[in-house]
Amino acid sequence: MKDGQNVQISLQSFEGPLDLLLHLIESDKMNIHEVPIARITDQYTAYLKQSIEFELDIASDFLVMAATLIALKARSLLPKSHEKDVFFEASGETESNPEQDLKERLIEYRAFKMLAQTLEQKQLERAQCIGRLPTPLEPYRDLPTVSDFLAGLELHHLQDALVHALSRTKPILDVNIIRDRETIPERMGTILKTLRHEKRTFISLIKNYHRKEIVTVFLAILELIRLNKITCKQEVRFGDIWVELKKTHS
Amino acid sequence: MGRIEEDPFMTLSDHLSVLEGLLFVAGTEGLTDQQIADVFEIQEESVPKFCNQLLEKQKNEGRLFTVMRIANVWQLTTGPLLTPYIRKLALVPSPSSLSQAALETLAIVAYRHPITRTEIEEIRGVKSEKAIGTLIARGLIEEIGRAEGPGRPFLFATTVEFLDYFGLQSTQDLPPFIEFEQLVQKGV
Amino acid sequence: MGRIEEDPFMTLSDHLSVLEGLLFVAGTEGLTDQQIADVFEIQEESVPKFCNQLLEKQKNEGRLFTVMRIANVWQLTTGPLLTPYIRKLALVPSPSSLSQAALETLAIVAYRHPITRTEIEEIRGVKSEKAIGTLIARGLIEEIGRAEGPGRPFLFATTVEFLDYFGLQSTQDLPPFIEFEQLVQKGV
Repeated sequence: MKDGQNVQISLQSFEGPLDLLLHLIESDKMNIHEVPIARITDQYTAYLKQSIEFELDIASDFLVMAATLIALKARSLLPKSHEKDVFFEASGETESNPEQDLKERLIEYRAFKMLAQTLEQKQLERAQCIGRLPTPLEPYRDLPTVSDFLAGLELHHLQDALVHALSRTKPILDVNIIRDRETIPERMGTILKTLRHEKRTFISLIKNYHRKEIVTVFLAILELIRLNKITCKQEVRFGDIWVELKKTHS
Repeated sequence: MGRIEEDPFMTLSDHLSVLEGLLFVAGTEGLTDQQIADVFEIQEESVPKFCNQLLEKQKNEGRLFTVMRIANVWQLTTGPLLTPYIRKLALVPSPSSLSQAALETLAIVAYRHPITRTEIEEIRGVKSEKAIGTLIARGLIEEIGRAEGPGRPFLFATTVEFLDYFGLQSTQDLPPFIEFEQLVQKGV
Repeated sequence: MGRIEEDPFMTLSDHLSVLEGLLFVAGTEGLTDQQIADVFEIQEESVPKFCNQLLEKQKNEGRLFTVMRIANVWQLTTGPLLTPYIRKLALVPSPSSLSQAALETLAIVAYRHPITRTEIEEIRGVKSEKAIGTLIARGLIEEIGRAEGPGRPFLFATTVEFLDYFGLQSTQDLPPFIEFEQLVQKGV
């Protein structure tokens, strides 16, 4: 290597043994299917010998390939016996043809290399397509959206208010309220009807402060917010929550 | 086009101006078919036609940034005609491109996902840990689960950023693998 | 107008298209008189007239975002005619959750604000423009000023809405960074 005649060859310029094999095949202008295995094996091993200055971790993959090729070459040099290959077909896999397998791997790898080139081209084209940073939409939301509402502090305020309301209910045993339970959709209807006349506070929507009723009102309000029918406002922390119909957009 | 053309006060051209304005606002985030359909109250199926009408208008008026569908969203981007001027202004740093190893690995993941590291290495014939690491760091591939079997290795697939990075609409946008195999078979 | 009108291969309209394209790319950072003068090789004094010609063209073509001089730079901004549509767009839910890249960027901005795009990219080791765009569009981070130094890049910080989302009063309430580092070291 030090005689200065040879071009310094580095294995690092190849992506791997398959890449090197393809390079050898292509520089000989051969078709992968018609590659004489003996010749390519010689070229490959000669190449490896030239590039002595390789790092072991890079080289190991190349050496494994060299071993495979030498085995293939040995096989190709054996006279074609009637029993066919004792070496390679002893396992009973009569269909297996290691030379064919290698060629298929080369074709697959070559196809992926071409794809990588296509991607490289697309990468260059895409780099010329430049956009602009988005404009934040937040200032355009005059009414809080559902997700903002539920994700923000408002829900927490509602919960506080609920606790507040529950703490006011007296733990009485009310035998009179054994009637059919009001469903949430029913209550949603009642609330919407009430709000049609005027905006109301959360507390004023509750009639008898029974726990079950408060929970129903609370859930009905959450559902109406989700459906974008109403909005809630709270002027001060722990203050009254005003509930009103959402202005319909034209 | 549904509602849009029925509105007596706005012409199609007006609607196209609004569409362009909203795409301008959305910037690199872009707008989905559904977002456009919702704002204009039209069918989602009509959106591509609507956007293509905008593209026509933009071309006629000589605009150097036009509507484009990338990674399933419509967005406004510049084209190669403007590149020399952008370079002159040094407005955007030139992007660092991917290494050959990373591109090969990415091509394999794009066509064979979900795929494990070992399977990638079998195809490439070399260790690919570093390339995979680079691609994950750049958000172009991600772990999407684990394979069955010994060691339960990670399975990789490409991300939405991958589509955006290469300007693809979807993974369907890539040419079929068989085309490349045939090219190789023919000895090209 | 100096050089521009002398160029035999480009019409004034072509030049206006290039100017519009460059303003598009410059975004909210805008372009100074000097930058525009340099690219088109004209006198700085001619820049306002040049920009006004673009404004004319944009108005004639019904554009809803037009050139405007704001804080000593020229930039494209949307006008009041588009506002009702932007409001409508703001009500349409935006798709998909945050990508890993966007989450990472958000965490960096939350802990290291005010921070420039370059600094974010230094920490992440990859381009982060897309992620920053997503976070701006979702109202999770915002521009809060400009850094000193060349180019006077924008400084980003998290928004009040971000704090609301996590129920925090201020970024001081975030779990201290040191705790995270310990978790990482323990391999959690």
